[in-house]
Amino acid sequence: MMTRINQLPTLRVDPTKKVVFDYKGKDYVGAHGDTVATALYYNDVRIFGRSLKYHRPRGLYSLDGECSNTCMEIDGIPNVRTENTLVKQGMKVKEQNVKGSAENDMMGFIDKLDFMMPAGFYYKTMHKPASIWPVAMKQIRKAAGLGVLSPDFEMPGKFDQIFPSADVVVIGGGPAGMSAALASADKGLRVIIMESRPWLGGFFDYRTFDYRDENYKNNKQLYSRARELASKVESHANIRVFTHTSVVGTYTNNLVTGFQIGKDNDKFTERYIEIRANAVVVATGCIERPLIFENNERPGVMQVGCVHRLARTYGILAGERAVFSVGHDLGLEAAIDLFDLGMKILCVADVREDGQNPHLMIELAKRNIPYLKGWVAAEAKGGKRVKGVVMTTLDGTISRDFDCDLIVASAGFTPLNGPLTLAHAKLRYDSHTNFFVADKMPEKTHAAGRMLGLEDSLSIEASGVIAGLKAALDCKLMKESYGNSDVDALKSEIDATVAKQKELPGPARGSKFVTAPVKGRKSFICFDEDTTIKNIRQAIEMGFDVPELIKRFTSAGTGPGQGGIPGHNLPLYVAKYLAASGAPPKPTTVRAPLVPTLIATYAGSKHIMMKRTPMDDMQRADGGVFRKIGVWERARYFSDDFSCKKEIENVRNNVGMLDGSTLGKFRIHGPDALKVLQRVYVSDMSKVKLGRVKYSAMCNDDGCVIDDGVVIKLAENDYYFTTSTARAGATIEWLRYHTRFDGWDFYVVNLTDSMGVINLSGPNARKVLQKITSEDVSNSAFAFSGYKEFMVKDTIPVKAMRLGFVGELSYEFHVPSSYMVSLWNMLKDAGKEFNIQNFGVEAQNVLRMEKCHIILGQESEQRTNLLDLGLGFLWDRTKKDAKTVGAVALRQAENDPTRFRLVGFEMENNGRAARDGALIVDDKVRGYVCTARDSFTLNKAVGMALVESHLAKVGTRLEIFEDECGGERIYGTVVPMPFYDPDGTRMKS
Amino acid sequence: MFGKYKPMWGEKTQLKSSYDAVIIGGGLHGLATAYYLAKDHGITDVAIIEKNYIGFGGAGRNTAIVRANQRTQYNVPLYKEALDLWPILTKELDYNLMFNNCGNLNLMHSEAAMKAARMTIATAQFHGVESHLIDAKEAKELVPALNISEDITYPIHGAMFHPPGGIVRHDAVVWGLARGASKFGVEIHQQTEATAVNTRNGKIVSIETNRGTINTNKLLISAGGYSAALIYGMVGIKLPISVLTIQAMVTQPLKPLLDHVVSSGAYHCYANQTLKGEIATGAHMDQWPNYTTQTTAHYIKHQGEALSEFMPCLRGLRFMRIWAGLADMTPDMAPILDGNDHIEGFYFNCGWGYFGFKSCSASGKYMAEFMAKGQAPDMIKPFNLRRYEQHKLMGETAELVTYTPNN
Amino acid sequence: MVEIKRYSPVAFKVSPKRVEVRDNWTVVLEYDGEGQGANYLVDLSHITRFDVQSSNLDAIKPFGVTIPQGLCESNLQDGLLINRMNGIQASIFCLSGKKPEMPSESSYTETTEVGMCMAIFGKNVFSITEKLTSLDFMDPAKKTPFLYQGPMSHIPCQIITLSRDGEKCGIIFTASRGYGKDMTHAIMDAGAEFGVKPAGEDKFKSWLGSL
Amino acid sequence: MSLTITCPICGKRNGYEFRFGGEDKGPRPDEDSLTPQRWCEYVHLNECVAGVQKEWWVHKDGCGSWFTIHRDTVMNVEVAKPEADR
Repeated sequence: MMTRINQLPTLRVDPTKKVVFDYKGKDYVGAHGDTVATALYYNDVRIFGRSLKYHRPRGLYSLDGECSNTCMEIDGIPNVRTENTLVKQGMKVKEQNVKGSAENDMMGFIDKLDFMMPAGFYYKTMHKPASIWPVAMKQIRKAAGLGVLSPDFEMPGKFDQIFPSADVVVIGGGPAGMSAALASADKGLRVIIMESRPWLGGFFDYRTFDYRDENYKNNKQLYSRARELASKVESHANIRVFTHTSVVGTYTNNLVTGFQIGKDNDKFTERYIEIRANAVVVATGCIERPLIFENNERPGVMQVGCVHRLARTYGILAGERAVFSVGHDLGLEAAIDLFDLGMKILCVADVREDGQNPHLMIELAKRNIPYLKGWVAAEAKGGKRVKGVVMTTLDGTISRDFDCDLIVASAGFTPLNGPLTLAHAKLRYDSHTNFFVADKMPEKTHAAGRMLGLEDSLSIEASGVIAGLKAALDCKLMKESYGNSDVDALKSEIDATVAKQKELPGPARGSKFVTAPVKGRKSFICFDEDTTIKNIRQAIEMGFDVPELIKRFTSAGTGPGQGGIPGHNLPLYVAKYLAASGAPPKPTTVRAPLVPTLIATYAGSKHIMMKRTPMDDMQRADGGVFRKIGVWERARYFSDDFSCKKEIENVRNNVGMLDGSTLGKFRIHGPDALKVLQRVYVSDMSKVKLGRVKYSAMCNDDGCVIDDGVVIKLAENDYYFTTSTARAGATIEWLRYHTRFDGWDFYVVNLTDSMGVINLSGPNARKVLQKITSEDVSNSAFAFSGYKEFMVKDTIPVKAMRLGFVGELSYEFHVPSSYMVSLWNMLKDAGKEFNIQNFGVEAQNVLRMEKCHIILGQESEQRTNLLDLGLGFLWDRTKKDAKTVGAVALRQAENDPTRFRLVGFEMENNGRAARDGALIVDDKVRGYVCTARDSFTLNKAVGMALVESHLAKVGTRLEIFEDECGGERIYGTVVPMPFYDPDGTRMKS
Repeated sequence: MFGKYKPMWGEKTQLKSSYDAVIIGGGLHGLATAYYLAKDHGITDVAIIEKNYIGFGGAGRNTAIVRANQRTQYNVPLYKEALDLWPILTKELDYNLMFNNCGNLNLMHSEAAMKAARMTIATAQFHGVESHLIDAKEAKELVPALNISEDITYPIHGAMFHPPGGIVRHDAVVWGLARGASKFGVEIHQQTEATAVNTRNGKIVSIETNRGTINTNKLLISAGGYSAALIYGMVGIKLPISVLTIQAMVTQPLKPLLDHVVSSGAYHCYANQTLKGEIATGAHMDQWPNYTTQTTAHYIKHQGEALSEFMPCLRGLRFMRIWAGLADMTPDMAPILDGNDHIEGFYFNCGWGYFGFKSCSASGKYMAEFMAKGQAPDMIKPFNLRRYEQHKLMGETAELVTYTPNN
Repeated sequence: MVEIKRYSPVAFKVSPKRVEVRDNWTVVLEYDGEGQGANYLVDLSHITRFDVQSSNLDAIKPFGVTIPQGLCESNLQDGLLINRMNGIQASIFCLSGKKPEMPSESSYTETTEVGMCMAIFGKNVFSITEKLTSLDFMDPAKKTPFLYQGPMSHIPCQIITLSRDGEKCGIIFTASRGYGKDMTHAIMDAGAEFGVKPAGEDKFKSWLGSL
Repeated sequence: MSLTITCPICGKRNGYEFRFGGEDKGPRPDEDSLTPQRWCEYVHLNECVAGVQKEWWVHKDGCGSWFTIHRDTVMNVEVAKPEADR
């Protein structure tokens, strides 16, 4: 265990609060506020994992989770970024992708075989002979992948989601972001600020460098300035702060998504956040651009921010003897600060020829830290961790060796442009900052802070204020409700702030792209995928000359680090290699999520939303077996016998009740109501009579049937109609769509859920009905296709129809949903003496099939038209002026002999029913079985099939090919439809 | 051991003023057609005109799934042949396409879906394609990660198991075909944009590009999602196509977990594990036309919700990257392969929707024959454009259409 | 004999303390353990609602109350809440709990049974709704009461914001009746961390009275 | 990408509340002498514009109205009506 410097004012850990966690079966102690990574480092763990391809040892590098090397399994969850995860009491932490341990990995020898694995080597090997490939593939699969997940893994924790609204979203809680948030919020706007670390402060947070305010007075240090801003932000009534919140996506129209990791008191483990804003400020700052040299990822090589933050934020000195190879002032500042904290700095090499902050140069000199201008690290020495470094001049002519345990390496900065590019900013290479900067910003989006290349603290803050004010202006220009009165004042305030910022230092010059003068066999450009600069050269020589293609070919940047390590260097390297072409560096594409995001987090707290009929509870109590059908839960069976024999027989012989509440139900009224019906129904709807039920169908423009149902005329231009369950939700849209150019005056009300529907069917149905109403329901008073409205017990209003879907005497009652249970119970009570029973959807399916009544989607598919189904009698071809939907297609297709026809068939030789979906064939497929069952009623197997028209004649033998028939065919014969009660006596009497 | 690193598909060359055949679109179908024109028909004086770089479009944006369990008898044989071609192409091209024939498991979530699957399976078996209906328990044995409990939005009733399907390394197909075609002398011109098509007396005579005019009597447009706009814009033929954006994503890499491709129509979700260990999973499409390859917050969240339900162990996994491509959808979910009809010498191959990857080898083979002979081979005759005005939709989808026929 | 009763699509897992039978509905006036000052969820599925449609909507004054002119504006007057849904259509909620006579004009349709109806009120209402919908209830461009026609927990709803004022914050919403059970569950789940409680009609009335 | 659509009734909303209803092809053609080609064009064929097009949408999760907007299919954003169309 190391000693922690625990008196620093910048600390974010509380060393007095111990956190005990388990690492590979042993207890380790960290401090409250530690990440898993810092806690392990504090406990002398140096090798965190092994690399994907070569199994090279890897350790802490950036401390911000930009590569997969420090991913571990935590509490059973694979690939957790230890650098971003706070350590918690009792956590179980394990290393990944190692055979043995990360320290002693038996696969480590692969590192020596890299010569066998040039870029794209997979494509050229392992397929000759072909039999070798399946074997090789198995080995590749085993070797690939990082973490392990068990198929029965249950994700612990509570996941949640919020969709807050805001005027301005500020991405990044550093000095620029906080300044922006305050500027917008002070203008009365609703602001949300999102910061990925658990606290606001950004890159001021750990620095003790001098901060001077605009009057160059009140000298303080940067970290205390950060805390001052943070407390203003946190206490501002208009600002909502989300810390420990990573932004993962930004989209057009200012949609921002992210996720927040729950703190100790939060009710969630993680929650998904999706914000629709009116304006966005992006102030995400920079990460460091890795320095490329031999073994540049050896444990003990770290970036400046990593070493500096380990010391200042966590109180841990990363090494005892350090060599710096850097390209920016923050590197110099870190060397000075770390020297003061007790680290031995052997030398600071700087690739820059000039541009250093003179103040820092003096401080370096004061401390006698050797400074090597124009030098760079060429090779890290040491097997499992750094033992030394070879430093050279940029041209490689002079070199010097150092013994050290820490190489602090950082080539420069790279802005975190992700939130801009995801929202479709176009990037341009800027040679002054050596950054990719946004050429064209997304609408109502403003960048601020270091990502613009600014390094001066006042300038950074000012850029934040400007961005915040501009965002405020966007909002005020968008919404009148904010009042346009102060728009002009705001504009001049922006101008004034911009003018003032111009007096401050502008973007700093970025260090040039340099690589150490080495061959690059072990100079890694992408740590996740073990891609070296040598691999990149190979790819380019093979014709892959665009960074995006090189990425695909070499995998560079496709690992869990989301391109954080290679994102900037790859385009720079390619441009340098293809310098002759003169093309500027082209960035690779950044993709969401900007940091890896748990599937559980995306799922949030999604609820399953299903509709239930008013009868739901009662039918469950009656033993209903429910199925989710479309948006509804429906009782499909009422026993475990899925042939539904009892249910069917009871309807045929006694009486049954079915819950038909899911049917679509509508009222259409208004002066043009009839015209609308004429447009969408194929029949002549002017012929619908009061007191009668009219069955008809709707087609689409192809003439294919999309819906069928009944229409009842309530009064002149006032109708009640039903649709199939599946179409209920789309019916009003359909009506309005097909009349959208007509300007008709009509009104539709969706009454689907307001009416429960009870289907009472069977020879005893009338007897049951008679018991609950005094209404005359005799066959003459209430005949087949009749419609009646009456009250039951003077209380329940009922719309009753005489229908016959199942082929028996049958009533359909539409009653207010709240009364449905009562009516059902009354019928059940009344039907007791007739052995009334429930029947479900499947029984209905068989009953109606025996009667050859169709169900859309079962006897039809996308291309089945009205005529194919034999429903041509519904179509009134005389009403051309109605422009009935589907009529044109029906007219054009009606004499086409190649269309399918719906036929009824029975199985030959008393055979069992063919299975639904079986094919009708000869040497080709000629049709298929829609529905077929062994009919208990008819005592034979019957069904309906769609077949080519030459097979449609009664008496035709159908050759049926079923799945798994092993070449054995079964046979049926086309018979007249319907099979049951062909005259309709039962239904009509 | 790997020799020198030389360009895989020829050095960059000058564009000639004339070719025997020109193909607009350096994607899978264009490359495959060029390859077969050269290999099977000796037509090697071919230029592929690619606006971006080869494999820029759908070729590089799919989830690499291959299968032959389509719904109708016209489609099954075509896809079967495409599936059979992967090992053959690996050998012919001497390029490892990494065909992993792990089998596809298409989940069914209702009795009605089981019936629909039965028909598809019967059709497959009738055409000699292996495919079986299995129940939920059997599905779980194949894919232990499945949640076969009742308490999810779409409980799993069973699955259609199609062992010969699997995944192919999509980029390898692009590069392998490009190398193969280029060996025969086909020229691949990247960063070259076709701007106009010139006809005379109803015949193709030349095309204009940003690098000059090319004379040719045979032109194929097979530009994936961009085909419909190009064909209407340059040739004036309107197509029954809606170009939709389709999205897919991958998780962090993982040791082997999924041994088969799993897909679910109800959840609008399909998933497989790549050789690198990532779970690649694709989502539904935005149902309105788009040429954007931007992704949406909506779909990655939807995917999280869906996977959480039917493969809940994946909740512990992280999405790493989402991307989008274009799918040119037809009303009947079947492609349009046509030519030499509206304009002599003009061919087009489009409307593959999201089936463009799995079909490319066979489509290239038959389009090449079509272009070489001027007559559509029997295999692709049914895929003509005129079927829509003849009310003969192909029936690849059974779903009743809603609203307008084009969504 | 079967007793004639009307059932709400919404059921809470708490026992009612006081009930009243009204027009065959068993209306819960108070639940056990309601207390004071919490966030409350009240089932209003029994209150009478109407749909009114006309190409000349401005000429209609339902029960003497004016239909607001502006799209998606609402008007709360004498316990009657009227919401302008579009150019030709308005919804009417009879919040007083009394059932008015159905107007005789054909432009009206009673829609009481079409939807479940609930009120949520208390200081955390909008912290609960932001977990279920992206609709912006705090949009400064809107003046209470106002109507949203949009999704909550993926289900299309009519949501009327009655107050955005501290403890009085509250909304009334309807969704298809069939979603009663799952919608209740979604709201109770989202509201759990804010201690949302089922409450009876009396609690609703006193809130309504305070507005 | 995150489409918002301005509903004439409800204002600007999340695009997923809406359903696309096709390119604007004008009113239904008259049925007399309608050829299969012309019918097919009206029902099935699209211009597939890569750029701004006028198209139909319905606010399915909201007020239910049908209306047209102009949208740039390349960026997937709603745009202002072009001058000629006002």
